[in-house]
Amino acid sequence: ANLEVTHWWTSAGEAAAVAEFARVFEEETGHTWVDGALAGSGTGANPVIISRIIGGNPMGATQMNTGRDAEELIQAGLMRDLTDIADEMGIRDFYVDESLLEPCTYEGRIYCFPVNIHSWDWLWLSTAAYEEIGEPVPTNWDEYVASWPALQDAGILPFGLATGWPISGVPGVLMAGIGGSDLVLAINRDKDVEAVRGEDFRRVAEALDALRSVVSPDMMVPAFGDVGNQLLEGTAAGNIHGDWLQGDLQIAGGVPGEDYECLPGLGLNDQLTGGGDSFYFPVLPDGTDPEVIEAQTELARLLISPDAQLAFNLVKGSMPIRTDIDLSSANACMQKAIPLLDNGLLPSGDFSLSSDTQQQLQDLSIEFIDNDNISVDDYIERYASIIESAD
Amino acid sequence: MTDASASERQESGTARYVRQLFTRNISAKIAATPMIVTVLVIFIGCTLWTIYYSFTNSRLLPTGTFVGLDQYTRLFGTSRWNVSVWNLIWYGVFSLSFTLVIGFLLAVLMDQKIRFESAFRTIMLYPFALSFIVTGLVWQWIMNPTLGLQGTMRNLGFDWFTFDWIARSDMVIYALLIAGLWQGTGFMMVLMLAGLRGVDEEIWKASRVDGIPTWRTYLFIVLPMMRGVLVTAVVLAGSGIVRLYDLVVALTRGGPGISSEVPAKYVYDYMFTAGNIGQGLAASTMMLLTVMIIIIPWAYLEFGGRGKKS
Amino acid sequence: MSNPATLSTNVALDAVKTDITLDGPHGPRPKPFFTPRRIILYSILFVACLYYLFPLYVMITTSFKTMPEIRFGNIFAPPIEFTGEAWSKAWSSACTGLTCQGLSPGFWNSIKILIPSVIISTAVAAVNGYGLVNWKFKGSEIFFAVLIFGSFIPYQVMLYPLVMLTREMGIFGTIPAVIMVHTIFGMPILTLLFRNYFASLPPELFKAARVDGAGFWRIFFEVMLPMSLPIVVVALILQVTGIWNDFLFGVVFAGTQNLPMTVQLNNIVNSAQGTPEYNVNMAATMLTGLVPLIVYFVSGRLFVRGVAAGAVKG
Amino acid sequence: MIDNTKTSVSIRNLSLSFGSVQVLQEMNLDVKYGEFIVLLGPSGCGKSTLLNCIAGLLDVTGGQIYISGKNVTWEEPKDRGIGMVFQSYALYPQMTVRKNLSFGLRVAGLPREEIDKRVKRASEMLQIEPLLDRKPANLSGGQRQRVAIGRALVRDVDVFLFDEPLSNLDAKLRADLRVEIKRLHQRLENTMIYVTHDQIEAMTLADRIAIMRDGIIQQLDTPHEIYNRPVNLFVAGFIGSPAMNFIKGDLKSRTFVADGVTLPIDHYAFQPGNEALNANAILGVRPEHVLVGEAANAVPVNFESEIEIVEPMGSDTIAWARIGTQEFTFRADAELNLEPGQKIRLGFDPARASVFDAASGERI
Amino acid sequence: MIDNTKTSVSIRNLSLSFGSVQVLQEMNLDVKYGEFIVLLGPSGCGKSTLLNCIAGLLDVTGGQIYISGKNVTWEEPKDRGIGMVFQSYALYPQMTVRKNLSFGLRVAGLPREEIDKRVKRASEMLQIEPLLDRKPANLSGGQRQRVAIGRALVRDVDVFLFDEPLSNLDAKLRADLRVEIKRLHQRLENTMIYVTHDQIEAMTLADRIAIMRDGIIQQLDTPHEIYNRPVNLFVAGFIGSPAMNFIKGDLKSRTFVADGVTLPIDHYAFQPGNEALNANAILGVRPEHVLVGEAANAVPVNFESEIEIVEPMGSDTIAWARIGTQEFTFRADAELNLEPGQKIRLGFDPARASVFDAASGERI
Ligand SMILES: Nc1ncnc2c1ncn2[C@@H]1O[C@H](COP(=O)(O)OP(=O)(O)OP(=O)(O)O)[C@@H](O)[C@H]1O
Ligand SMILES: Nc1ncnc2c1ncn2[C@@H]1O[C@H](COP(=O)(O)OP(=O)(O)OP(=O)(O)O)[C@@H](O)[C@H]1O
Ligand SMILES: [Mg+2]
Ligand SMILES: [Mg+2]
Repeated sequence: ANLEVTHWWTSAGEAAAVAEFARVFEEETGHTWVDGALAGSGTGANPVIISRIIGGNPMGATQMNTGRDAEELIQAGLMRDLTDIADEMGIRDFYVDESLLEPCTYEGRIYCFPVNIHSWDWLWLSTAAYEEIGEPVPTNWDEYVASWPALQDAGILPFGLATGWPISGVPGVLMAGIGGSDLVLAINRDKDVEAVRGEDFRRVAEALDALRSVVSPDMMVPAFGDVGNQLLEGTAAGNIHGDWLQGDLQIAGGVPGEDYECLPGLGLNDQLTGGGDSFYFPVLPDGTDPEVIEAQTELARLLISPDAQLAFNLVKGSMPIRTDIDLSSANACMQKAIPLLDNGLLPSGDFSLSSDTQQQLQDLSIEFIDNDNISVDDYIERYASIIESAD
Repeated sequence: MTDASASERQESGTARYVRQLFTRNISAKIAATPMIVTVLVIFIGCTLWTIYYSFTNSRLLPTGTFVGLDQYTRLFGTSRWNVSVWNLIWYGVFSLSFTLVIGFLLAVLMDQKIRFESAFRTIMLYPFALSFIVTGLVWQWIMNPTLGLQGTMRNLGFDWFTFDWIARSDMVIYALLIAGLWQGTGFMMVLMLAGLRGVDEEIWKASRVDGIPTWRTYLFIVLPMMRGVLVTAVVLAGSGIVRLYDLVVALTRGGPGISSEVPAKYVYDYMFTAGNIGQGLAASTMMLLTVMIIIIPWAYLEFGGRGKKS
Repeated sequence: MSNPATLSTNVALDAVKTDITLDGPHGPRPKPFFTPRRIILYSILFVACLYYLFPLYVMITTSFKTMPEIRFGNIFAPPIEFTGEAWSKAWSSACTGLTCQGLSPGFWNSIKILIPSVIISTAVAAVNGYGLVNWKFKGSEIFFAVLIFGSFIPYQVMLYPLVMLTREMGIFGTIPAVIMVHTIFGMPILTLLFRNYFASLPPELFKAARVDGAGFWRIFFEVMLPMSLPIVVVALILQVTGIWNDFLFGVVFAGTQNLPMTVQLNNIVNSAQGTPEYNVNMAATMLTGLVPLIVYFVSGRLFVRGVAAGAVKG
Repeated sequence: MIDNTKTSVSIRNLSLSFGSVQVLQEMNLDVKYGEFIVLLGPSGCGKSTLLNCIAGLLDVTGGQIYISGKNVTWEEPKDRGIGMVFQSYALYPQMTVRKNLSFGLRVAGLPREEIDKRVKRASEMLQIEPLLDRKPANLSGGQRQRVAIGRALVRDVDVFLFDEPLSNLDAKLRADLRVEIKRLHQRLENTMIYVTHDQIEAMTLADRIAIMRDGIIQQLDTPHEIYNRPVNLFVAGFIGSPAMNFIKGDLKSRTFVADGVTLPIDHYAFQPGNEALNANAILGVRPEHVLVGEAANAVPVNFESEIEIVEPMGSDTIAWARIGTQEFTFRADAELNLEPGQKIRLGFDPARASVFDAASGERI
Repeated sequence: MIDNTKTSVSIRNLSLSFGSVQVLQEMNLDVKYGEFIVLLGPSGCGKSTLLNCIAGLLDVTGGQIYISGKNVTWEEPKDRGIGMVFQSYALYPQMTVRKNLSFGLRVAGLPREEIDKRVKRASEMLQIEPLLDRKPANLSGGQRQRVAIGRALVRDVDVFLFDEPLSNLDAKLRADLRVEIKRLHQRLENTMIYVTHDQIEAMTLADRIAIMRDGIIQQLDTPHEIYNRPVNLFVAGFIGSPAMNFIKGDLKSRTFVADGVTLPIDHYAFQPGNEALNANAILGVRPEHVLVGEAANAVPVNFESEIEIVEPMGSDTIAWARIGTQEFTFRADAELNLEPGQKIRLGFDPARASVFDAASGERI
């Protein structure tokens, strides 16, 4: 049967990765993967996905932000309960971190499957840029910051940035890297306002303050894929972006360790913040062809099957959710991350904050980076008040 | 004619009247139902729905509980919303005055018995046929600091040439303005031209005989006579401004930072991305209020005034 | 007296000596065509035209360039290596996610949405306008006023309730839903247009038809409609361009099988796969804008007249 | 009950309001079979409104309308047995003349032959056969109006309603068509109700004229009576061009005193019972009833006056003089060659004059 | 050169074309100081065009225009010493009456006191002082037209141009304002050129009337001459209501034979040299010159006829009869009580008739 799958994985690397899912799905089950890619990331795709689900015209499966968003849909009985499939596959045995499943769990039942661990916590560095200024490639954030003046003298952008949402992940990365795991847990999980006002967070804010001095809107490129190109060309020296950037770097012909370097956790922290892209399976309306429901079930199983996991994550550049996969074929960057995973994952903002709060934090950070009139103190205060009212 | 039969007729007349009221012109009443349903269900019903849920804490689904004015308190405590409102005000003031002024000036120029009038008009009006998405994309390309006009001019050796408004928080609103004007002034010109052409020829003759210079005639005599067109123009432009969304999304996505955010985008983002319907609807209600403020004076002028005249 | 003019001359010249010199106009000469004033006039118009044409020019030239040319060349320059590759890619092979069919499926979807939506929304509005003018009922003007007010409500506000409504009606995600939404949102302006037009027709025509015994529909189809061709054309033009350019309703209500061309355009332009291909983007943009542009250019005068007629009287 | 044998159209207590504006007020009107009634009155007095009520194009607020003895108050226009002709012709522009004529018949579902027969008869009667296949746009104003009349004609109705049918035509055509309508009426012997602004039309066409004002019929009478014995100041001033002279003064035992000038009007035909009235009064004298020069001496009332303005109008001349301090217009033969400043003797026969009560405006 | 002492407006060989359409053709016209000229003619004959040329609102194609002896052919309108009054009033709607009157003066930079003085004078003259602070929308049609005249008045010009100033008004107001314009002219002694469609206006106002047709002046003469001695069929038919009777026949040695009826017209005032002409001719008799009954026997031409249609018009009655087979209209006193079918004696005085050549249409 035909199964429509919506997602917003439209960048080069993402698209290639999702193609792996499709390939495996079609090969192994004989069903057809009807691709419903929606550009514009969450902003463009979310309304369509949500309105289709509540409008009674759901797709067979969809990628969605894991977490609080879907909760109401689950409450409204619009999402398929996957607990049986999960139990049948013994999902808790091989999942890399129980915490990943938490957001998918509602009243003890499982409603979604995270299909990868994606993490924002990466600092990407351009080998070419550092060759140009004749300095070694930094091994952590502080060295990287120290290299900015030299880069600027050489006419190289210290930090490449795309317009729009890519900036939204940066504060979280700085928080995890500079502030450390405790700070992340205190703020995101415990909504501890005092932590925001504390010394650790101030350092994070100051780092962001430093960062905003080297990014300017007229240097921004339209898409994050372009930043990848800048890194490879050496016109930009570094970038904080999620692991999925690697997909684009590879497609553009970049070789990790040679053309670019990567520093998980900014080279400071030994834990990665893990979010996950999850798949949800909406409850299909009465009268749907049983075959489609069957296909839905099979896709759910397949997405977390070892084959599909490996194929997908290798292309996407993210970590699989299974511990029982041989990652020896993973590239150098991924290899760096594997040991960090043993330390467990830090819950990402997606997991612990509502999208409403995330939206507010994103609005704040974007405003802060763009507007030099907002002082670090202001930033901290406003951040605190958002956390204070967060639910 | 006896009294009894007369009153009998009278009665049957009344009875018939009542009956006719419902059965008469039945097709006309049926034909009006789409409009009536649209008005009642969509325009009135949905508006009330919007207002109602703006007082709840609804998240992804409109199921929340009543929280009074909380959403509004938060709305006006949010700097993105406030920036959006200010942007809209600035954009509105500039856009409205520029479209009107430019539209009028162009119309006046076009009114000078020029040759190739229809060619000029075609050129000025064609952007109006394009969507804001297309408009935004084209201007984004042109205003791209590295690849667009600025980059090109600099490559040609004009190093001083700067056209990076799209990347500057303080100027981005003008970038929006340029694209918006590109799309909309032609239409204003056509409106104004129609208004100019609607002015009685004899007024022109009278003013020439009176020796009034052309520009004064345009300004002091013809312009005030175009009140109807002007009001329409203001209302049309005004409603377009309040709704401003596509252009921003296509051209700047609200950036740099939040410097080109607009209320419609705030509504959209909070309703659909942030999953906070209550907040989105509170913002919508504020927009509705704004629209009311624009349109009620107009309706009064149009309909109230008309009533008085006849 | 064969020539009356001679007569009048003779009569007139009683009072005046006939020795007037008839040697061409006296007094100040008439102004030549190219006065400084007119030169300025044309210059301003010309500059204005440059502003309006520049984006079109950029779109067209960029779409025929190759990527290296775009990167290193100049935005004004015409394409050196003239290539239609971007166009064919935009049309048939640009990718969104896994599908690489370009805009072409969207084009046909748009047509599928466009034709019924335009016809139905125009028809409904025409009947509304006719009813409002000729078959007034108690409160009809109030309904109309609310309708006009409705045209100013931001669409986003209506989106959610409409989704729920169409769901209840069981048509969400199908073409009828888009038709309905376009009919609803086209109704205010089109009804206004038709109302004004029908109001400008002599009411006696309607009365004569009533006396002739024709009813609501008969008068509409046999008397009013044949006379309203100009305004119908205008309404069609407005709706064709409006519905074609629509993004929001198409993407939300039409269902995945029917996503319109604008959605595809957005997908192609925003799903940056590697380096953004500006030439493909521009070609896609042009392709998407082509239908309204053609409609606009072909209908030229009517478009202007209708836009003005609808608005000026409104 | 309504007397079927006599009244073709009968209107009983008809009222009509647009919102709060009462346009027709408790109107009563009976039109006999075959009668030609003209409604005359200033603009906005409700003439068209009345016609539309009769046609069923407006819903009345109160009262009843009977046509040929049948109560049609709530009947559809097509079922009332009326045909209507409008000022703007109201031809269907996209249909040929033939189709214009046959539209109503086709709507009624008449058989083809019957339709053809009727169209033929009407177009012969109106001499529009050569135009049958043209569209209205290609007709002259007069031809259009003829077609419009034809459209009422084919429907074989009892009552014809005309709303200023000729006022869009130029003077010459108007005169021609006026005669034609008169001929048509003589031939069809239909009831006709005809609205006009034009006094000449009213006077020449009507069997009876109804003079209306503010939705009330002031006088309903033959043209002769209306012209010669207007019931009140309004009717008197409305009919006649140039307008009747109104001289303010006092009526005292059958003499009329204006500005010290005493006019003996004992020949005047007082309304019964009014002969001995003393009152503030207004004396109305039609300019065309004034005798000039020698002739003036032959009538009971005459006086001398100085001519102020002279308007030659071809065959006649209109001149302004004064009676006491009040303006006095009269019509004289052009051959008299009146000049401004000239002193002249003027006179009139009180039997042809009208006297009105100054307070109520009613004829005394 | 132009004789300054006599002509106020002088038009020499004026031509005007719109594209290929020649609207005015080699026109010549001289207007004396203080003269009141009325331009009369069918719609589209070029009356407004001529007026606009004089005002300088249209650029002429050829010829010259002199005003007060100065060649103003290419002068700006404001420098020509003309004031113009339009049919649609053309008041500036958003300005008060006072501003309407003074706007042109203020633009011309006149001192305040002078402006006030002129506005005062004009508004007194036209009795619009109480209206000075109103806007045109709050004025009646007649008041508006008065203001429009005032706007020309304040400019202290030599020549007033009127383009159908009264045709938007109703009959009564039109008559009033006509008299007022006449008074104004008597008082100002300005030159006035006045376009109208209305014969009564033309006859009553004009010192001389110019009858135009297709951009050519057919006859320029006093109202009396135009009425009594039209130079051709067109003028004869255009002036007079009801229109002149045209009887086709043959002119043979001072008798006129129509359908076998022989009319002795030797009293007719032939144009010099035409006395002995034999030709196909048309005899024109004005309906109001026809004598009826007894009186007919007193004139040279009389005959008996049967009345076909009678149109009573209050004081007079218009009736249709025949002369031979040709229609013959006449006006009779209403007192005669004519009836259709009645046989009656009709007659006219050939001295008051007109005879035209059937081929050229010119007066014989
Ligand atoms: N549809 C309407 N709504 C409100 N008032 C109306 C309407 N139609 C007519 N009237 C008013 O009713 C009154 C009578 O109008 P009506 O048309 O009957 O006058 P009339 O005598 O025919 O005038 P005219 O001679 O100008 O045609 C007028 O005061 C007019 O303003
Ligand atoms: N601007 C113009 N362009 C082309 N033709 C014109 C123009 N103005 C007038 N005409 C033509 O010139 C002719 C004379 O027009 P004009 O307005 O002078 O007539 P008129 O005698 O004033 O008629 P009316 O009595 O209807 O006002 C008409 O045939 C008209 O169609
Ligand atoms: Mg009327
Ligand atoms: Mg004219």
